[in-house]
Amino acid sequence: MSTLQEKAIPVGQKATRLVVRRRLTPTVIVYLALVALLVVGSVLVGLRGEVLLDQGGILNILTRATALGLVAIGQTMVILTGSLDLSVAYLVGLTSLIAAETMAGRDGMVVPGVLLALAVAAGVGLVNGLVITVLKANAFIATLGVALILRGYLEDNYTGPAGDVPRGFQHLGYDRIGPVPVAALLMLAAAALAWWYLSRTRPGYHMYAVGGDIEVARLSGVPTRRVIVTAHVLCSVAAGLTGIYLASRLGSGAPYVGTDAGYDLESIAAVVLGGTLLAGGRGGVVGTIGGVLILATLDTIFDDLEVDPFFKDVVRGVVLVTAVALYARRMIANRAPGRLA
Amino acid sequence: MTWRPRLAEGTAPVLVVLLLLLIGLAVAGPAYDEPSGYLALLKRAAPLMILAIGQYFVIVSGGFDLSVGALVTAGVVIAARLINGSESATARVILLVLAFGLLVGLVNGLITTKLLVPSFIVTLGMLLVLDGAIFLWTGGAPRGALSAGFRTFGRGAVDVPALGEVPWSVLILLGILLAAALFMRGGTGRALVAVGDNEAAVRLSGGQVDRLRLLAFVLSGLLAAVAAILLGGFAGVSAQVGDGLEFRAITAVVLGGVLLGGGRGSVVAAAAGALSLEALFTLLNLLGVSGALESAVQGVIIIAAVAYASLGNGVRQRLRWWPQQRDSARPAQPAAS
Amino acid sequence: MTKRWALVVAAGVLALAGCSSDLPDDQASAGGSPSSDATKSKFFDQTEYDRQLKFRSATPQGPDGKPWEQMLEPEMVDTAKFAKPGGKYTLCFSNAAVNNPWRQVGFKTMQQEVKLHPEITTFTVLDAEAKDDKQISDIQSLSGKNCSAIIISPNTTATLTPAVEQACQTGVPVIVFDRGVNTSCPVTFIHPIGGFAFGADGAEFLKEKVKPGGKVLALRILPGVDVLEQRWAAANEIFTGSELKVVGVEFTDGDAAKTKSIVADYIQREGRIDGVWMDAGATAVAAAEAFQDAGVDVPAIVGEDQQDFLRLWVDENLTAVAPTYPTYQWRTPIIAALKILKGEQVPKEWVLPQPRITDDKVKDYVKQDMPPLHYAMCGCEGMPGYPVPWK
Amino acid sequence: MTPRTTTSVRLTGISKSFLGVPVLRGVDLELRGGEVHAVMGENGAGKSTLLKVLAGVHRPDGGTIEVDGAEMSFASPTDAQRAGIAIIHQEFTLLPHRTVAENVYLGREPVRRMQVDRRRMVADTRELLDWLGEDGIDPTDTVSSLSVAQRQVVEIVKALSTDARVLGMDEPTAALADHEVELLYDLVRRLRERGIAILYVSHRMREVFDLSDRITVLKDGQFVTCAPTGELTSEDLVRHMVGRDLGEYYPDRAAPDDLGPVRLSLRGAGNQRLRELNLEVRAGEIVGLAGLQGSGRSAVARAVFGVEPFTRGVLEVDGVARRVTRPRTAVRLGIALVTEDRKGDGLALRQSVRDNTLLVRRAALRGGRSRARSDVPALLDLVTVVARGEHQEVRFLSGGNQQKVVLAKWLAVEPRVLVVDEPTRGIDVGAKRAVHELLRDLARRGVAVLMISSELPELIGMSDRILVMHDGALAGELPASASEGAVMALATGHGIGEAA
Repeated sequence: MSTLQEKAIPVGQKATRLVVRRRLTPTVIVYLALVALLVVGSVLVGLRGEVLLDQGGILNILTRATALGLVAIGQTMVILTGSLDLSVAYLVGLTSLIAAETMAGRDGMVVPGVLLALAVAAGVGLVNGLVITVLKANAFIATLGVALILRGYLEDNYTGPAGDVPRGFQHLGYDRIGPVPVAALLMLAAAALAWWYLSRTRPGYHMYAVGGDIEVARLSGVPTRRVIVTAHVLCSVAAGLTGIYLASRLGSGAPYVGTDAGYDLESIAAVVLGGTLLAGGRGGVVGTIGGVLILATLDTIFDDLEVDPFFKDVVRGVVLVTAVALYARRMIANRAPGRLA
Repeated sequence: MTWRPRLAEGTAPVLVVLLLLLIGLAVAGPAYDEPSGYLALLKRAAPLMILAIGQYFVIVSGGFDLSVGALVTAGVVIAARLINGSESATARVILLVLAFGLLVGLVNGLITTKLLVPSFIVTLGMLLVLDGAIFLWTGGAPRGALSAGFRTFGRGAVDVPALGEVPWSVLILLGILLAAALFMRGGTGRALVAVGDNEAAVRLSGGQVDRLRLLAFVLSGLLAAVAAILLGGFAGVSAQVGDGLEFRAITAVVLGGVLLGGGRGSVVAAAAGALSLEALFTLLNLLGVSGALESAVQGVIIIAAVAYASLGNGVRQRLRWWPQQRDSARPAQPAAS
Repeated sequence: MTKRWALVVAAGVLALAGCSSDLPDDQASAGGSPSSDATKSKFFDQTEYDRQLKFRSATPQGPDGKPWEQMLEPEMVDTAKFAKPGGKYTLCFSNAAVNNPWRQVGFKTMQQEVKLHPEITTFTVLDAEAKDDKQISDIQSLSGKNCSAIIISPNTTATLTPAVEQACQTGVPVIVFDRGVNTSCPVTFIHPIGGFAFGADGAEFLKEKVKPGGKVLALRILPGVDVLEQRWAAANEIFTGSELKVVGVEFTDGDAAKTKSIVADYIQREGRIDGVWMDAGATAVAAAEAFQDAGVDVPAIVGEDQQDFLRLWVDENLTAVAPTYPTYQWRTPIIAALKILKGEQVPKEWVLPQPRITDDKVKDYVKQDMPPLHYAMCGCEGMPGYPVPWK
Repeated sequence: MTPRTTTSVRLTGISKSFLGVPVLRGVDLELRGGEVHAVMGENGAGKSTLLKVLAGVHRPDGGTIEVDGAEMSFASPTDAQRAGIAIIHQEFTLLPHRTVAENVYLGREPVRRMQVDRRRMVADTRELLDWLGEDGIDPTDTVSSLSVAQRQVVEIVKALSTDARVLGMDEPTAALADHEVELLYDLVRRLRERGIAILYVSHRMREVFDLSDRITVLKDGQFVTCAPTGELTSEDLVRHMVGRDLGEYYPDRAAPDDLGPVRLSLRGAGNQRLRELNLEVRAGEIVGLAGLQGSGRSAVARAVFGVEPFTRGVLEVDGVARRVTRPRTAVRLGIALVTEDRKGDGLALRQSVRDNTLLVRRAALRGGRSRARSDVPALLDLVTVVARGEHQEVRFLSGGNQQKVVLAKWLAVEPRVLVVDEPTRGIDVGAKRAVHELLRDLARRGVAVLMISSELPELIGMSDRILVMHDGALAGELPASASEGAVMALATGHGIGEAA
C-alpha cells in the first residue's frame, strides 16, 4: 500500500506513545500507588514508634484482603463482561450459613457443606445471569432484585448466626505460613486461576468481547448469553467461596456477614480502583487484587494510626474517585481523535 | 396533526400497578375508605417521591445518584446540630440545608462532567465521604435538636379550602411534581432526556451537555435536601434516616418505567413508581406479610417490572412498527424490465 | 474443584508440618460451640428469665451511687496470676462499632474513664466497623501487641468466640462486656442484668397501667438479635399471662419514619391503642408523635433513657417507663482491667444493676443541654470534663 | 492457510417475514466462485435481510440454500461459517481495545490444551495479511491504533479467516475515503482472482459498475432482475430499483443573479489539521467540498462548527469576524452542521420525531415554545418525512427519513450557513433525491450551503462550484459540472498548478 508511506511518521509516533501507554496501564498505576502507600504508611506508623510491615501488619493486610479479594475476583468478571452484581453481599451470608449448617460440627460433612454452598451460589449466579439475559433486565436492577429476595429469605429464616463448623475446617481461616495466611494464598490462587481464565482461555476472551461491545461479540459468533451467565455463575461462586471462608473463620454461618462488610459496593469499588472499566471490556484481576490490597493497607494503616472510623470512609471515598478520575484522564489522553463529539 | 393527551413510553404499566395497589388497599384496609387514608399515604410517600423525582433527572440523563441516602442523613444531622432547638435559626438552617444539597449535587455533577468519572463511582464516593464526614463533624451521633418550626413541613398540615387539612409535605410534593412535569415538557427537560439518549447529538445541536447533566445532579441534590427536611420533620432526628434510600429511589424510578442508562421515561411515572412502592409496603403491612418477606416481594416486583418493560415493550413496538413501515412504503409497482 | 481441594489438603499438611496456626486449642472453649438448634430455638429460657427477674430486686454489692462499680451476686475469681504491679498499663480494646448513639455515648464514657486512671499510659482501640471478620483480625492484631489487658465488646456472640479464645491463650487477661461469647475463658464478663429484665420492666408497667382488655402494640427493631429477642420473649411471657390484648408485633428497623407510619396505621385500623411496648427506645419519640399527629392522647408507653424521650415524657406528662440498658457499663471494663492487673478479685460474671426510670425519677434524668440521642444512664455526670465530650 | 477450491451458492425462493410482514418474497440468487455479484435495491428492498439469511443471522421462512449443490440449513452465523460463508457487516465489528489477531479470531479462537493458542492465532493472522499483501498491519497491534482503511482490511481478514469461500459485503465503502476505496477495489479483485465468491451490496452506482460481474436487483423484497453488469446501464438500474424513471438526478443549479451576499468566509484560517484556508460561500449557492478522506474536508466542517476550532486566521459570518470555539456558538450564529454519522452525532434515537426536530431550538436557543407546536408539522412536511406521527421514536424510521429529521432539526432554527457532510450516505435513491431537492431549495431561500461528499457524481451534480482539498489545504476551485477526472487530479495533488 503506497499510501501507508506517507503515514510512516505518525505511525512511528504512535508506536512510542504506545510504549509509554503500555508502561503506565492502570494496573501499573495501582501497584505503584500501593508501593507508595506502603512507604508513606510505614513512615507515618514509624513516627509513632511502630512498624507497619511487621509480621502482624502483613498478616493484617492479607487477612483483610482475603474475603474482599475473593468477592472482588468474581465481581471483576461480571464487570469486565459489562454487567454488575449487587447480590454478592447477601450471597456471602447465605453461603456461610449453608456451609456451616450442613457441616453442623461434623468433620465428615465438610466436603458436602462446601459443595452444597458452592452449588447454591452457582444457582443464584445462574438466576442472576438468566434474569439479565432472558428477561433482559438491567444488571443493576436484576441483581438488586435478587439481593432483595435473598435478604427476604435470610430475614425470614435466620435470627442470627447459625450452624457450626468443625474445628478441622477452622484451620482454613486461621492457619498461616509465616505472616501469610493460608486463606490469603488460596485467594491469590483463585486470582491466578481467574487471571488465567480471563487472559488465556476462550471463555475469558469472550468476556472481554462481550464487555467491549456485545453486538460485535454476537455478530462474531460469541455466545453472548452464555458468556454473561457464566460470568455471573463464576462471580457467585467466588462469593460462595467467600462465604465458606468466613464460615471457617467465624466458626458458624452469619446471615449479615456480607452486608455488614458492604461487600457489594466495596467489591465494585475495589474492582474499579484496580483499573477495570465500569462499563466493561477492559481491565483484569491483577489490578483488582491491587485495588483490594490498597483498601486493606489503608485500613491497616488507619488502625495503626488509630484514625476515627468515620474518617476512613471519607478517605475511601476520595481515593476511589481520585483513582478513577486519573484513569479517565489517561483514557482521554490516549484516545485517538476520531468521533466528532 | 391534532394534539391529544399522551402517556410517555413506559408510563402505563406503573399506573396500572398503582391502581391495583390502591384498590388492594381499599379492600384490605378500612382506613382507605375515605380520602384521608390516601392523603396519609401520600404524606408518607412524599419524601420518597421527591427523591425519586430527583433521581429521575439523573437517571434519564444517563447517570446514577447513589449519594442521596447519605445526603438525606447529612441534611437531617446538619439541621439538628445547627438549629439546636432554636426556633429563630430555623429559616436560616433550612436554606443552608438546601444549599448543602445543591452543593453536593454540584460537586457530583462537576466531577462527573469535568473529570469524566462514571457517576456511579462519583456518587458512591460521595456516599462514603458524606457518611464519614457528617459523623466526623458531630462526633459519631447526631447532636442538637430540630425546632418545631423545622418539623412543621414534615409533620404539620395546613387548611386548604375545599380540601380541609392537607399535610404540608403533600403540598410541597405536589408543587415539586407539577414543577418537574412542566420542566420536563419544556425545552430544557426534553434536552435533558436527549442527553441521556445521545450526548453527541445534543452537543452538536448546540446544547450544553455538561451543564444539563450538572443541572440533573444539582436538582437531585436539592431535592434530596428537601426530602431530608420532610423526613427530619416527619420523624425527628435519627442517624439512619437515609439508610438505603438511594436504592429505594432508584427502584422507584425503574418501577416507573424509566430506562436505566437514560433517554426514556417520564417524571410523573417515576413519582408514581415511588408511590407504588410505598403503597406496596403499606399493603403488605396491612395484609400482615412479615417484614422479612417484604424485601423478597419487593425484589420479585422490580425484576418483573423491568422484565416486562424490556420484553413486553420490544414485542409491542415491533407489532406497532412493522405495519407502519409498510404503510409508508410506496405502492408496489410491477417491475419494468 | 479437585485442584482447590488439593490445595486445602496441602495447606493442611503444611500446617501439620509445623506451620503456625492462630486457631486456639480446643480445650479452651469450655463453653462449647453453639449448636445450630440452640441459636434457632425460642429465645425464652425459664431459668435465665427467673434469674434475671430475681436480680432486679437483689441488693447489689459495691459503692453506693456508683452502679458501674456495683455487682449482683458476684462469684469472685482470683486474678493474682495476672497481677502486674507498677502501672504503665497498655489497655487494648476491640470495639464492635461506634455506629449508633448508644455505642457512641458508651465509648465516650469509656474514654473518659481511662483518663481518670493515670496508671493507664496507652489505650489502644481498634474499631471493627460492625464487621465480624474485621473484629477477628483486630483481636488477632491486639494479641500481637503488648497489651496489659484486652477488652472486647463482641459484634456477635457465636462468631467471635474463636477469636476471643485465641486472645485468652496469649495469657493476657481478657475482659468481655455487653454481648457475651460462648466461652468461659475471659477473666470476667461484664453486663447489666439482661434482656429478660428489660423486656419485663416494660411489660409489667403496661400490665399495671393499661386496663384489662386494652390493646397493646409491640414494636421491635429487628428479629434475630439475641438481646432484643430476649426482651420480647420476656414481654411476651408477661403479656400472655395478662388480660392485655397484643394487637400487633411489628419490626421497625429502628427507622423513625417507618415506626411512625406503622403506629399511624394501627391507630387507624384499631381505632385505639392503649399501650405501646418497645424493645428499644430509639424510636419511642416517633411512636409517641404518631399519636399526637393523629390527634389522640399518647397511651402508656415504654421507651428508653434517651434524652429526646425523657424530655417528651416530662413535657407532655406521659404515662411512661424507661427500662435501661445502661451505658455506664462501658466504665466497668476499665475498672475491672485495673483490678485484675492489681491482682484484686473480680466476679467471673460481673452483673451490673439495670435500673429503670419511672415517673417519679424522670426529672432527675432530663438534661436539657445534652443531645437528643444522649443516654441518660451514662453514669458520666460526675466525671471531670462533663458534659463537653458527650455533646 | 488459504481458502480452498471455489464454491457456488444458490438461493432459491427465499422468503422471510418479521411478525407477519414479508420482507423477502421468493428471492432467487446464484453466486459463483470467482465472481463479484452485486445486489442493488432501495432501502427496505431486502438486501440486508438477504445477506443476513445467507450469513445464518436470520432463518428463512421458506426457500432453500444450496452450497455446492448440497442443501443447507443455517441455525446461526457459526453454521454459515462452517459452510464457508462469511459476512462483512455495514458497521465495524471490531473491538477497539483488543489486538488484530484477537479480533480476527473472535468467537473462533484456536484452543490448545485448554488455552487459546495465541501463537497460532498471530501466525495465521499474519499469513492472511501477507496473502492479501497487507504487511503494514501487525497482528498484535491494538485495533484502536489502526486507520479506518486498515480496520476494513482487518474486517476482511476476519471474514477470510473462517476459511470463507463466499464473502458477503454490506456497503463496504461506506466508511472509506476515495483512495481507500481504490485499495478496496484492488483487494476485492484479488479475492475474486483467488476464487472467492463475493456478494456485494451497495448503493453506489459507480462502485457496482466498476467492480461487479453480475447485478441482481431487488425491490420490495422481490427479485426484479439479474444480468451481467455489461448489459445494464445506470438508467436501467435506477428504473429497476425504483420501478420508475427518475430522469435527471439533480435539481437545477443556481442562476448567477440568485446569489446573495457572502455568508461564510474564511481567510487564512487553519488549525492542527488545516492550513491557510481561504473560501467564501454566498447566500443561495451550494459549494461542493471535495477531497480524499483525510484531506481535511470534514475537518473544515468541524472547524467551522467549532468542534475542532480554527486556531489561526479569520472566520466571518455575514461579514463579521467571529470566534467559533464550540458548536453552541456556531448554532447561535446561524451555522448548521449535518454530520456524516447521523445515528451517532445527529439524532437522539429514542426520542420522538418532534423532540428531535426541536432539539436544536431547545438545546441552543431560548424560548419559542408557543411557536413550536404549529411549526413542527410544517417542518416535517417541508422535508417530506414519512412517519406514523410526530411522536414516533426516530429509531423506527428508515435511514432516509432519519436524515430528513436531521435536516428538519436544523431548518427549525433557520440557519444561514448549512454545512452538510455526506448528506446521502446509506439512504435510498428516492430519499436521496428528496434530500438533494431540499438542499437546493434551501439555497434558493438564501442559505449558504457547503456540501461535502465522497460521491463525486453527487458532488458535481449538486454544486455550483467545487473546492477541492488536498492534505489539509485547498488545492483548487473548479466550476460547476467539472469532470470527475479534474476533481480527482486536484484531490490527489496532481493538478494544483493548472487549476489555481
